[in-house]
Amino acid sequence: LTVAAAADLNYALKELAAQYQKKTGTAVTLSFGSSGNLFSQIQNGAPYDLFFSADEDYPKRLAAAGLVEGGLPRTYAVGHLVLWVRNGVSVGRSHQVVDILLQPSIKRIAIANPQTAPYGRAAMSALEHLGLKDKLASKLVFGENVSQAAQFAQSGNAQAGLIPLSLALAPSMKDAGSYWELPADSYPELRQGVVIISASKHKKAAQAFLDYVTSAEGSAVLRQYGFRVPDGR
Amino acid sequence: MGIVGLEMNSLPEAGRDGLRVEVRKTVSSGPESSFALDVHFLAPAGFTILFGASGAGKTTLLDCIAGLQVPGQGEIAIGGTTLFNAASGVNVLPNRRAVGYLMQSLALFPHMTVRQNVEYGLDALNGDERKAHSREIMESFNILPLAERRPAETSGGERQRIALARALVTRPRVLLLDEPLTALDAITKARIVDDLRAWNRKHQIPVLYVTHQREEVFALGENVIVMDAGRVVAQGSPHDALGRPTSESVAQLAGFENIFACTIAARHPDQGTMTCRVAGCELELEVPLTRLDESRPLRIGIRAGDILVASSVPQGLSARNVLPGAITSLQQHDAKVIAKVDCGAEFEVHITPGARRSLQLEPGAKVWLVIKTYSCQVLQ
Amino acid sequence: MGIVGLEMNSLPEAGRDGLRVEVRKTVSSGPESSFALDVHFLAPAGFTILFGASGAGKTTLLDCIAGLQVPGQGEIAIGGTTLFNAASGVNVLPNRRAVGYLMQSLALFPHMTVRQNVEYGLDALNGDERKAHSREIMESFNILPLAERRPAETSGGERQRIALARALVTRPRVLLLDEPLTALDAITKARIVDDLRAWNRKHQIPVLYVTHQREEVFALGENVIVMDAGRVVAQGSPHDALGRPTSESVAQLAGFENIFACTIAARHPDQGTMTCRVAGCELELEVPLTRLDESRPLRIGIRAGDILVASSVPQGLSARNVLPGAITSLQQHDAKVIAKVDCGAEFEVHITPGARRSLQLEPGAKVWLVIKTYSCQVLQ
Amino acid sequence: MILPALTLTLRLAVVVSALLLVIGLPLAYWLAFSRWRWKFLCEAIVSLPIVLPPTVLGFYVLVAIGPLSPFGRWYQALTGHGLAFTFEGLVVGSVLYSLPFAVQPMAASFAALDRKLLDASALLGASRWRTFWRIVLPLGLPGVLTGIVLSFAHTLGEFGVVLMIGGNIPGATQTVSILIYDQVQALDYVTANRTALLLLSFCFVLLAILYGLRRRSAWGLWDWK
Amino acid sequence: MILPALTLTLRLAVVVSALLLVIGLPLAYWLAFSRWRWKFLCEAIVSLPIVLPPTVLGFYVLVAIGPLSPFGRWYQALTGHGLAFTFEGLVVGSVLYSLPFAVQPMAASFAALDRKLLDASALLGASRWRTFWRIVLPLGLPGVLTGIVLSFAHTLGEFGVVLMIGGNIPGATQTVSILIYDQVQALDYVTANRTALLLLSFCFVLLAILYGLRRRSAWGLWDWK
Ligand SMILES: Nc1ncnc2c1ncn2[C@@H]1O[C@H](COP(=O)(O)OP(=O)(O)OP(=O)(O)O)[C@@H](O)[C@H]1O
Ligand SMILES: Nc1ncnc2c1ncn2[C@@H]1O[C@H](COP(=O)(O)OP(=O)(O)OP(=O)(O)O)[C@@H](O)[C@H]1O
Ligand SMILES: [Mg+2]
Ligand SMILES: [Mg+2]
Repeated sequence: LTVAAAADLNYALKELAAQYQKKTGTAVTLSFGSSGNLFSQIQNGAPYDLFFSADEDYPKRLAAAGLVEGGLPRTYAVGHLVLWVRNGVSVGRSHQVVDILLQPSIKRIAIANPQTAPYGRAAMSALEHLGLKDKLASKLVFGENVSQAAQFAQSGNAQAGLIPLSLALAPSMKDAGSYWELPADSYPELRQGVVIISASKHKKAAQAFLDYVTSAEGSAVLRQYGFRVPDGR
Repeated sequence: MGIVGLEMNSLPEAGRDGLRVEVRKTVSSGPESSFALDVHFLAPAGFTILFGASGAGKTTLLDCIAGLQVPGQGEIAIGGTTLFNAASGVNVLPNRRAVGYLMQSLALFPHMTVRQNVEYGLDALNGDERKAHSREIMESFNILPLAERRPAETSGGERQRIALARALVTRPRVLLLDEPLTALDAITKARIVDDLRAWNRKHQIPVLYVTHQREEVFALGENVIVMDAGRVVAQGSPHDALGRPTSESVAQLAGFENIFACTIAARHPDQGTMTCRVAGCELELEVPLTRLDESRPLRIGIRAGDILVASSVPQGLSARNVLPGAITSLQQHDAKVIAKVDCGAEFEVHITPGARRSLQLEPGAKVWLVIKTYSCQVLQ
Repeated sequence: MGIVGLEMNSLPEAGRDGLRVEVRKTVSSGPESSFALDVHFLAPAGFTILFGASGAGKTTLLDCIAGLQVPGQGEIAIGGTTLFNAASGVNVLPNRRAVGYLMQSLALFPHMTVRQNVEYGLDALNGDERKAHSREIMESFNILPLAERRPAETSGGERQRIALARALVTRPRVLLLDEPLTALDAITKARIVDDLRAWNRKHQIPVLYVTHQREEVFALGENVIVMDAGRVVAQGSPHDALGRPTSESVAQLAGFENIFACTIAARHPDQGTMTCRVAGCELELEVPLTRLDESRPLRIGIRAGDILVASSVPQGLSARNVLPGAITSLQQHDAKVIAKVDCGAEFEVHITPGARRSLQLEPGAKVWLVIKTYSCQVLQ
Repeated sequence: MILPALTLTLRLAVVVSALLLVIGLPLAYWLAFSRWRWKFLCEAIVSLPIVLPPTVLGFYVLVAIGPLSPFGRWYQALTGHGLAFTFEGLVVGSVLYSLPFAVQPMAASFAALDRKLLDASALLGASRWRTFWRIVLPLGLPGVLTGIVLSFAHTLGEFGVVLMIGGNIPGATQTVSILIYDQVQALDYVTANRTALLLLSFCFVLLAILYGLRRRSAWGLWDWK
Repeated sequence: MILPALTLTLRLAVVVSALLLVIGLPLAYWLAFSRWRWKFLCEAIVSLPIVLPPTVLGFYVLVAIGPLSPFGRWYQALTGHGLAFTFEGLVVGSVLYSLPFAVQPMAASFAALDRKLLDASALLGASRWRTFWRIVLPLGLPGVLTGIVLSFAHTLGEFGVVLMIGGNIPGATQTVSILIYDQVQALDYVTANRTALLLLSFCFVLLAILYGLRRRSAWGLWDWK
């Protein structure tokens, strides 16, 4: 079973795959990449069975192109956006996200590229919602994806980063700084969709793994790695 | 001793026909400097010496025959095989011409050993035969001890012998040798000249041999082509081409130490001679009769070695020219004394040290120069 | 005409002292082939000819003097300046040695024009002076018409003259010329030899001049060093070094056409001669007396040109050696007749065509060879 | 995880270098010796692959060999499977992308050869083919070696093209460079450092042996200078 | 959007090529002519930057120039701002990554020169410096040109290092290659194709002019062969 997954699922899916294999004996091969690349590859016949995207857009487009099994993508998780600041950078006393972002010690803020990455778009709309877009525009640097944005912050070259909670919980990030969740109403919900590829030869197995991920057991793991599980289920 | 290794019965028999060359070509580098080659000759099997001043076009000619440069016009053929024909567009590739060429720049392969260089042209043979042949020729040219060295580890003369061995060991239909022996001492040179003659007797192919040295011309030459400024100015046996030169450039190349501008003063058809006056002085010379126009200036060439010196007026001699003069300088070079004698015009005369001693010649001494009529060459 | 362009007052005066060389060096390529150089000499200002067979080590020696190869031991100095000393570790870089070196391989810069090549060593001068100097020397060497060409567009002899001009135009303290005139015709060579002599008179620096050709030795040499197998085997004036050779290799180089292995039969101290028996036949020769041990074999060298031929028994001559024999062959080379005469041992004799005619010499004719005692050289 | 990636990477680099040798040598020879007047346009074209960002080049290659293109369909019909996401696909992409690094140094060193030596070879009866093997190649070896080292190392390190065409499938198309990239992306620096160090030391040893051998002229091809 | 990216890219490529010329020539000279016994280790090291994936190399450079490293702190203290996300930072990363492409062809062509010519130059009194400028450089020009073309083109196309160090700031650190990459990522193929075509044609014209000039030997440096 070959699973294509967005980079922010790295830790969560690895754990899920391990548990699943222990439980059922089915080996799951994980192939991580940016959702955009994975999308292009699936369009051009990549041999994936499942595609865990970081948004709902790419799966929808695949569905529109008739490349997926069943009509619409399933939402398996919802992402959180957090403000991550490196240890040692002065954040002031207020601990309000807006105040921290306006601290003079914060000269660079890393976000993912809003043109291509869902978390980048979310970060931009959050900044706009908080009324900081114009003030901070000149401080923004853009990573190719959320990982790179996290690296900018983690290496100290950017003092702050707007990154997914899932990355802020990664071991190397957890120890190096602290994070503050952004208000959930400041950006559109980051629903992450999953589809089964119609060209797959293992559709049953794919469905089984998908069911496992969305089961209560799977959801617990996802929650543990910083995702919310969508409402209504 | 010869080069026995060259009888390769396994290779096809080399052609026994002559080389026919008719080449017109202009090389130029920029509008103001260009050189035109325009030659036409036939070289039979055997040595043909290409003799000519530096820059006369000898290398350019050989390059054309080898196919490294393409003539503008003309034809080149060995026996019945056309190598090049401008009119019909034939231009055989160099590697199919079966031409052995020792280039002036040698062009040894720097990354191969001497043996590998020599054996390069022998890949049609099997390993043992190749070894045997290359060994024999290297022995003959005294380069066997260097066999496992690279060209950079040999001396200039050794390199020349390696290149010569490399060119000879294949079985060419024509051999082109561009100044092959310049970097060799007299003994080595004499031995290799002997080898070349033996080789030539055996193979009977046309060999074009470029040299600047008179000795090599006479040692090897059956046939000489004298070139000047891109043209053939004389051709024939060494004696004909160099001994009776009819143009001044050949005369200089052939070593006429005395050349005088003259005008014809009188003709004596009955005696087969004419009297010429040397320009700029009162001197008159009796020279062989020619058909030249009276009014045209001509040049007379006399070899320094053909002039006799006498310390008193010579009596009862058949020679017509007896010129009184005074010795201006004497220089001994090797076993030869070079005397300059002023008889109105200055003559260079070569005599032996013995003659100098017995005649007690000293600068300032009064002498008579005796010049046979037939020692005076009329140059056009 | 000479090379007037070379008096550059703007450059420091070149040293007028001699070159002292003491070099030991071994070059090898692999265990079984190596060459050892071991020379020691002093070259005063003026021409010193390096004469020696191909592979004698001449180029290696010049490379050491120029600093391109590093000797194992020894010292090299010009006047008071040490260029190299193995003991004290001095090793001046080539570009600080002020050595002009015409390499055997020429090493012209292929990407520069002839003018740029010649001017390369003149960057201390300003543009106009540089132009003037290079122009003058190029004119003198007859390469001015080629000034704007690249070396690949010139002939072999032209390239040699370009390299010579390039080496001469700087103001070196020592000049090293490795076979500079090999690719030139006789006339061009004579003119350049004249120029070199004029240049030398003006500059008075040591010039080491490598050549294989006897004529050049006698034309230029004040001092000759004869090398063989990496060692100096003779040194002195051309006449001393080549005319009275004391080793067989020099004798061969110097052109002793007749060399015989002999044993001493009798000594005549009163007459200053001794009688030697030629090995393998009954022939006896009177030669100058030496201190050599009776029992040791020795070699006698006789120049072919020093032997007289008589067609009847010569009478009343001072010469002690009169050997009857028969002509086995006659060959005319140029103005020289080479006769082989069998007198028990075979002698090579050179005579003039005139002598041949007047004596009516033909193969088979009975003749007497007349050899002066002092024409016989005893070689160790 | 690292072992299959390493073997895959090595296999890829070796195959790509070998192919580049096969394609690059004749191309370089042609570029060096042809007298065609429009040759300079070809020289320019040969350099173009590296002008594009690797992922973009990879994307175009992906489209060109994917099932949407005629070539992709033809290949699929022929072999029963697509070229993308297979080892062969990686090879195609890498060869294309590393071509300039291989061809250009080779062509430069061929063009610098002394033509007289080629003439001499021809005059001794050697065909172009023989002249190439015995003269051009050995004497141009420094450039050929440079081209091979550059393209080998570049294939080891490049991941943009490979990621796009191969799709990061462990064991099938995941090379070491993608693995390191993945690990860095996952912010797993400890593992990434270890893998990077491994790759670097491996290459260093390989190159040091190569250059060391060349220096010791164990090939006998190097010491004529 | 494309115009500032294009000018930035060109500026970067020109600056990087120029710097590589300055750094690469002496390094190549040393690699070609030094007789140091451990030289071969340096030769191996010079090739190493391209063995790492560009983003990973970029990440290490990012860490090295960031405030956590002594160098980063020193630079910050000196200039008042960090090296990351600036043009200078891009230059540092690109120079490092393109170094092998510049140095290796240069070194190969220097090493192939006829030593006799260098000797002749020294004997005419020329210093090493003068010999380098008048003999080594003109005769090694094919290799130098190859090195410069490769590193120039590679700097145009490379985006991994640049993206990592530069942070994709439009007008400041967003190069054309990042722009194309972004457009492909955004699935905006029409724009991406247009931009890629623009970059390709631009480079093609540039290279064609360069090679055409060389062929016509307008420099007078090429036609001695
Ligand atoms: N590209 C060129 N442009 C102009 N002239 C040239 C070119 N190449 C050669 N020449 C001239 O052609 C003439 C003939 O050259 P070639 O090499 O055939 O002479 P050569 O007889 O072999 O002389 P040498 O005895 O010096 O070797 C020379 O004067 C040379 O300068
Ligand atoms: N690397 C080497 N290994 C072994 N022998 C060498 C090496 N280099 C040169 N030799 C030998 O050293 C000897 C002297 O060479 P050198 O070039 O000094 O001779 P030369 O006197 O200049 O001869 P020529 O007149 O032929 O130029 C030659 O016999 C040559 O073969
Ligand atoms: Mg010539
Ligand atoms: Mg020599």
